[in-house]
Amino acid sequence: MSREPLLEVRNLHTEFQTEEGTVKAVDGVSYEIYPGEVYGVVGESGAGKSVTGLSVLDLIQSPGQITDGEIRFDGVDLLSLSESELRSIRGNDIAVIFQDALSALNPSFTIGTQIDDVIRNHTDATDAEARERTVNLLDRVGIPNASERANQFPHQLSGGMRQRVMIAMAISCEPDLIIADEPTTALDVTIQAEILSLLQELQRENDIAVQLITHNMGVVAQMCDRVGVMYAGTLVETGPVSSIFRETSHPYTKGLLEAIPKINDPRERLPTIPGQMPDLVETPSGCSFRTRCPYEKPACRTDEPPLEKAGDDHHSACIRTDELTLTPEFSSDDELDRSDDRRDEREQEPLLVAEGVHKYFSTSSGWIDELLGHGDQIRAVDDIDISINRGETLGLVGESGCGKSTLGKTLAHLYQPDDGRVVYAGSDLTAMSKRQLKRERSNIQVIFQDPFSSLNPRKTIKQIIGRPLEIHGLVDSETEKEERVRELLSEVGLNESHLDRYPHEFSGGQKQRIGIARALAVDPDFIIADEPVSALDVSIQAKILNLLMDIQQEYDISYLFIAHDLNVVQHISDRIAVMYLGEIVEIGTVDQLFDPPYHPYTEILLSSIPRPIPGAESSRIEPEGDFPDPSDPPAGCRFHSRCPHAMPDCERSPPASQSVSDGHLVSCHLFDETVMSDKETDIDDVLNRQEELNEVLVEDQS
Amino acid sequence: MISFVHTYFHNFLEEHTRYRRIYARFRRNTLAMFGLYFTIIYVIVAIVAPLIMPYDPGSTDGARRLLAPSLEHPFGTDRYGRDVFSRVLYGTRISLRVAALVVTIATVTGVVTGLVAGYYRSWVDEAISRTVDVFFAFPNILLGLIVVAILGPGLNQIILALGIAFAPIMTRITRGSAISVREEEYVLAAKSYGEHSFNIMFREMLPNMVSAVMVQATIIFAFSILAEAGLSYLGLSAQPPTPTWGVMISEGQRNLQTAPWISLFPGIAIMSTVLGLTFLGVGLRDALDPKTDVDADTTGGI
Amino acid sequence: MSWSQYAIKRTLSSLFVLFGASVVIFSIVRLIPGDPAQVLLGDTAREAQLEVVRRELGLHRPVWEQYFIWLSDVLTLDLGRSYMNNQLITELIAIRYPRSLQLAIFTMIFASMIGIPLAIWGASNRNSSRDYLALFFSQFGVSIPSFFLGVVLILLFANYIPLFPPSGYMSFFDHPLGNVVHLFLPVVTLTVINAAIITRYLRSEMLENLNSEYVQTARAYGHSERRIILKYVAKNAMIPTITVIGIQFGGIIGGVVIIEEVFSYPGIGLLLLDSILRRDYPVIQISLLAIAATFIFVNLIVDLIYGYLDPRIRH
Amino acid sequence: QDVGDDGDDDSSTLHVQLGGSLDSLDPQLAGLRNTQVVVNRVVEKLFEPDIEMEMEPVLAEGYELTDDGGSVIIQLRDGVMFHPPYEREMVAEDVVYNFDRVSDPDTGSPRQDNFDNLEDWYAEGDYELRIDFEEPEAALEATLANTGMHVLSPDALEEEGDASSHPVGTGPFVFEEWVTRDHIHLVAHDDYRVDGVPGVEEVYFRPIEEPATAITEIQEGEIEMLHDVPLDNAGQLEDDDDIQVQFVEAPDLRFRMMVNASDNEIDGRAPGAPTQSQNIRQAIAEAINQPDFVEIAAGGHADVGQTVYPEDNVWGVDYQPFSVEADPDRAQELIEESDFDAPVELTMISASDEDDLRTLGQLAQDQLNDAGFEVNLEEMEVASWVERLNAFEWDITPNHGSHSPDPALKRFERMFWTDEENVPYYESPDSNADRVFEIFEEDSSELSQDERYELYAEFQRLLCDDAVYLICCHPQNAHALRTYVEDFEIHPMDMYFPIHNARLEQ
Ligand SMILES: Nc1ncnc2c1ncn2[C@@H]1O[C@H](COP(=O)(O)OP(=O)(O)OP(=O)(O)O)[C@@H](O)[C@H]1O
Ligand SMILES: Nc1ncnc2c1ncn2[C@@H]1O[C@H](COP(=O)(O)OP(=O)(O)OP(=O)(O)O)[C@@H](O)[C@H]1O
Ligand SMILES: [Mg+2]
Ligand SMILES: [Mg+2]
Repeated sequence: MSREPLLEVRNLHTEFQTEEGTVKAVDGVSYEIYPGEVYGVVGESGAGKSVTGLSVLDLIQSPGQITDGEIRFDGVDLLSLSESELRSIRGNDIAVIFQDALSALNPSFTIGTQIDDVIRNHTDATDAEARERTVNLLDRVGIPNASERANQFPHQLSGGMRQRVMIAMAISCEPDLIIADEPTTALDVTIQAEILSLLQELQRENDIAVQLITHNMGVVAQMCDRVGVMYAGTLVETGPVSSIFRETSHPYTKGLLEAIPKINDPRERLPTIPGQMPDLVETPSGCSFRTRCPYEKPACRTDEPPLEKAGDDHHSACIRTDELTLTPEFSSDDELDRSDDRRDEREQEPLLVAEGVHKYFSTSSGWIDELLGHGDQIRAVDDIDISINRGETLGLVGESGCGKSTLGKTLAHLYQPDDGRVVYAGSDLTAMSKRQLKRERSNIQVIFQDPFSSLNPRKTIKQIIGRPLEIHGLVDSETEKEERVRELLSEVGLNESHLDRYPHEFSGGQKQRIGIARALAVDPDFIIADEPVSALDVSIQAKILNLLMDIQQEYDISYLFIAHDLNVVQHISDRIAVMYLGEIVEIGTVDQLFDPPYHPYTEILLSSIPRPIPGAESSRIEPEGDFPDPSDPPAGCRFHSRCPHAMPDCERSPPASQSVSDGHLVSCHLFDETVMSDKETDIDDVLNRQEELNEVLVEDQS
Repeated sequence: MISFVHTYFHNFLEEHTRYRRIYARFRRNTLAMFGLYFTIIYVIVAIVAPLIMPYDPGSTDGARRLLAPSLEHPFGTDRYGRDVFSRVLYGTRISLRVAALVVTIATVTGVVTGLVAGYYRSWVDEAISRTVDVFFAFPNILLGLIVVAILGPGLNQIILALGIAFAPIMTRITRGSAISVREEEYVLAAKSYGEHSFNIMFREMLPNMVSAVMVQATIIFAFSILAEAGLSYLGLSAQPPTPTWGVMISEGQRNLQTAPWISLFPGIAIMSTVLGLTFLGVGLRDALDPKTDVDADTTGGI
Repeated sequence: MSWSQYAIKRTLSSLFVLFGASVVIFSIVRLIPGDPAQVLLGDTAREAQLEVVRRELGLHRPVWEQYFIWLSDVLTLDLGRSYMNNQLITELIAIRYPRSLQLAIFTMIFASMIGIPLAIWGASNRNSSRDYLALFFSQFGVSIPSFFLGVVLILLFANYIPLFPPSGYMSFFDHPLGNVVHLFLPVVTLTVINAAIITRYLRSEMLENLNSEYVQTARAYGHSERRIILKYVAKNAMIPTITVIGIQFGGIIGGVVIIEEVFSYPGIGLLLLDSILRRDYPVIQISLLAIAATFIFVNLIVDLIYGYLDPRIRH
Repeated sequence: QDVGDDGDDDSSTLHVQLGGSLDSLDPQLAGLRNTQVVVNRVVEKLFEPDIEMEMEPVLAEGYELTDDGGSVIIQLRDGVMFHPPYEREMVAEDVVYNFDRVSDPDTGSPRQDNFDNLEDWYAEGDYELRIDFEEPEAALEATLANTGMHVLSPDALEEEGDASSHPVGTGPFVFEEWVTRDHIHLVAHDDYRVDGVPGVEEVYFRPIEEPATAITEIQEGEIEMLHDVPLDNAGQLEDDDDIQVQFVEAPDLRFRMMVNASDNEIDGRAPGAPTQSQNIRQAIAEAINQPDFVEIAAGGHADVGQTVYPEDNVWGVDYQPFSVEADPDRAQELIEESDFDAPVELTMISASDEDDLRTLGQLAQDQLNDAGFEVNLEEMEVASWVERLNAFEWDITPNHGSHSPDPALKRFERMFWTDEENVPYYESPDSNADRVFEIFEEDSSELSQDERYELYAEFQRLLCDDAVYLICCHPQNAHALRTYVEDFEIHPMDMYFPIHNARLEQ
């Protein structure tokens, strides 16, 4: 390394005094960032990534404190600076981008004012100059009508726009370093892709160094030059991105990488990391990862492993670095024949059939709104036909707000559809009496997204899992109930003795298991899993996915598996439905969907996923614009406003569902011969392009 | 006594980590502890008042009227020759009874209506909320005044009046809380396995709204003491010879210049009681506030 | 929703609430026992005389009929006359109402002038002795019964140190000084209590905002603590506080009954109390309606301001 | 403080406190005593008692009874002018107009009973008024001086409908303005027939109910006179060198308890109510501690006595069958003699917005509870109290105030009325009711003054024995004034507040 590091962090310790004791959130972290490079920090939730980032600017608030260490920026020791000297660096030399732009921006000032304030704070620009610069910045980060938008409040912008505003604010004073704390975690894949490429572009153009905090390995692979892997307050491995991915030398990093479901991986159990991260109050002696490490040795108990050289500019904190070869076991099977382990031939008998289901929400609040004609209808589910066969898993993907959960809830009959029928095992749920419906409820169960909110915090595990049993009369006595709850707990891999504990005594993954046990309690045939893993870290996500597959195998359950991550969906599903603005635009088996041809929207979704392969060439297809307002969907094909292939026809008439092969339906004019017949563009062009894309994707895996 | 209560409370809370954490937070708040102790003393005084009163609070005596505070009459006597100290002690009992019953009425009414509105939404909510809006257009004291005008003065009437007057705020708080709790997925989960609406409201949702309700109940407790005093000041509360603090202040006002003690001591009694309860309420809120109640051990793997 | 749409919506819902209030007022007033005719004529009146008076007052009609007659009268601003002294109610209200209004306005001005800085000052020095001072003042102020404070102030500043008159009222136009002097004690009493409420509310809003992420952003962009508190946090905390101030304002107008009684201040509160005691139905109704309307109106205004300053709540 | 006061102390403005606010300024219709206090100096009557309680002609000049005593011819004063803007001379027709108004049932005056014995009245010329009686009238002047016999300007009545917000009369003061609950403004009647009267240019009456406030105000000099001196606080005022307090024995004031002896079930009276027993009523009387009432309810400014009129009054009798201080033992004995067991439960109603009633009620409650009773005291607003009172839903209730100084005026107390609509509450079997009513109904006009005295002495003794009308004490009438208020002399009856005589030291 010939260059001087821009930021040099040495032996940083940051602690929080809490009622439980001292939380050592950052426990001796050292790293450096060179000018113009992107340094990634990854690790699971609670590892100390954010605290590290905030410590750099000494933004730790009481009860936290930086207790030890040195932070040098451009040769200056930041920790020795006075508050006002520090202030002149914050936002000027080092800027920060936070995860949730909505709460990070001040709700009662316009975005323009907020950026103006930063500019005027660090320069002696006049109001007018500052505003001019603000408008330029907003323009630069891709906000249309920048001068008008500058006068809007944060809540008036979409999520993607708000994150652009944050970025504009970050570059407003031409900083040398940007600390981006999970800048895209809250965003949809398509928006995430846009924001990441914007960030990359700006970073390259202005030669800004970026400390990119994320837990997404794909983002790391795509964005970073060098990476630090954090675990329990320490850096366990650091090095150039390619060697981290290809010459992994810490077992934790290996575990993280393997746990990610990847396109084209075989549908089998994912490798997982056992156990959970220790809490940072009482870190065990020795290696903090040893309890979860398959390579643990007696020596790991005593020695705290230092970061040691494991290659060129590659360090790892494992005493066995030298002995182990830890290259992740990605599948290298190019010609994977997925039909082998998919069950598309088995049991084609439909279990649940939805016909022409509609579910509209009114945005008006109360009769006055209605009187005034305020408020619109959100067509959350708009004329959907779908059928799920016995024993199969139907995946449902789509952007946030497209109506996935609403469809799920309507199928579970938690919502009464406004129109259409839901037929379950031959009987029409929509026509049932309350009493019949209650009986039917034991057949359809739901697993929810948020493990924190899906369990009643005031009830014990026994009550939570036992209640459905009582309601459906599946147990006769208290002891029988307890027995059954124990069985269910062990079924989902939880300790049976946890019966009388409350939900808050469990980790997120354990809670999700409890949720699954509750769904299983009434012995359902069909489970709607509404983003059951979206809120979880990859390592836990893998375990839950494994569990769901095990259960399916054992009980022959059908799933509707909702997620916004195509990787996850394809890993578990037999068929996939892609949803856009209340409609299903494409449905087919995984093969059909991933082998061209497919709908332009599916294509965009797929191409937007950052793949955990460093150096992979970006084949991203950019959609145009933002997700439209669901209360005012575009006329014609709803996707035309963002479709790269949009044709005049698309604005005029909604496409009909076309069967492109057996069971593969696409709603797109491109595949409608009556529309395409008189067009210049040949459908083959489209198909060819998509064929190429698919090849790239498959290649990446090797 | 206090240390006993303290220990008992402590042991009780010890059992459960969540409560322990709340209690720890509560205990660090000096003002909250002051409020707790004060409230305990207040309740004890209310209970044992008849035993420790030196005189009958209603006993008049023309020869002993308007005596200044002395050893014999620590708070002096009023113009009927009644012992102010005994009356203030007895008044504690009255105000406790009023406050406890008002809180009960307001809480039961408010929680049921608020829960129903927040759970069912649509026209039920609309009807309840608009009714509450209408009630809100009248300040508490006015509502109390009108109800008392209708029912006639008297302690029970005041209790009912204030119960009615404070119910709307409870409805609002509960409704707000119910609306947010209803969005929790466990409510949906209960629905999905066929739980009855009544159970969903009262067994799933209500326990999770306890802290909001409890904090509001403490506030109503304090405010109903104030409101009762205000209405007694206007002569609308308990019937003689029952002494209430508000009546005592208003009766003392005519002798304010020559015998200020008649009004002063009951005034101080109200103030310190309400102050104690307010501290307790604020302490409770801070301790129960879900925002500060972050579960530290919910992260990590399985 | 644009602001004007929001304004129309809020106005309509306020009108609806006002209508509801009028129904409530009318019906509860009928529930009050006591025969106005009897009160009018005293305890020595005879049945035949009472009947005459009842007829004169229209009390023999069905209640709903009385309501609609009343409503249409109110809508045409023909408020009728007091049962008791035959005075035009319009005049009565025109004299009494502005006095209570004056009391409320002065109180809210002073209460804001004290409460807002105190809260900001306290919150910006969290856990310092200043913060405790603000905290203590706010808890103290909400704990003290207004009439007791009033009585103590009379004792101190009208009796022991006779600086201010203990009661009464003087018109500002005839006696500007007298007006102010007479307002002093009631306004001080109400100010202490209302300033405490403002302090308490604003302080906790400030603290809540200080914990929010946008404050962290502001720090991360090098803004000074002073600017963060006085500009960013104060604005966010003030917006909901406006609502509280509005509610208090309405509350003073309605809650003045007690304070007006303490200081014999002849405002709308005393008028109401008086007419309740005398069963003067038309005056009770109109006073209550005036109070409710003020409350609803002030809240409407405050909501509109709120909606303007913080467009989020329009949704 | 006042509105419209020009503020310069030209020392001809008087500020007077009133103990309560008014409902109406129509002296012929108003129920409250304070109306009379104010309006008696604006609107005059034919006669009025002077401070010696001698009847003095006011608008009348003199009268002559016809020989058979069946009629009277009253000479009216000439040159009496109504107030502006209805200025003109008052004539006999005007008096007739007023009498017509009060006696007309459609007017709804509570003073109709003044006319019970008056058959007809008509003008004989401008200055002569003739009245025919049903029966010869024993107390002519007192009747004509009675409340409600005011002469209002007929022009004003025609124009305004009634006088409730603008009384126009002939008195020394002209009504100027009334702001309810705030002040009543009177100005001097420049054309008043007596020179040098009134002594001040303007009077402001301010209702101040709170005694402490009233005292502060007079001590501060914000007001010059207190009409209603809380007797309890009089000592404090007497201690102030700048203030004098005038007391006078009042012939018409009494603090009393009414005890419901009725067994009349029509009125919702439960059969077997304890107060139907004379023993119980007497036990109640024995339980009353008069000196405590004097001390507590009247601050010492009252006289003990158990009959309706105080001992020193022309109608007074020296009769005290019950112990003056409470005798709980005797009370217990009386209870034992009755069919009831101690503690005897009694329902007492009282008014929460009348200080005197509250004091009386609470004191009596405590005293009774000490003597074998258990009193449920229900305090309510006057409005409800009146209603309860008239529905007879009570055993005992405090009452106070004034009424006519002559017992022959049959306005003694509502409870003695015996017409169709008003069943008397007092007709308990073991009582002297029959004899009491006989005396009450008896025409005493034929009798000599001594015979009348004897008759009403008997009446009072019987009433006293029956213990249906318990006198707790006879409070004095008192006013307080700043020492620079001169020439004011207190009137025994407080509704004749001689404010027109007062003048301010220059
Ligand atoms: N204000 C605080 N008070 C107490 N503990 C804190 C505080 N902030 C962070 N911590 C603790 O510090 C540890 C590290 O937190 P940090 O936010 O840095 O994790 P992270 O790696 O950014 O996780 P995530 O991916 O969830 O953002 C956690 O155990 C957390 O509980
Ligand atoms: N209860 C409701 N009332 C009104 N609108 C609703 C309701 N539930 C959902 N919506 C609206 O319906 C649309 C679809 O919402 P839904 O929750 O089904 O989307 P989703 O695809 O599950 O999104 P996410 O990925 O964010 O969970 C959204 O615009 C949402 O705002
Ligand atoms: Mg973080
Ligand atoms: Mg969803």
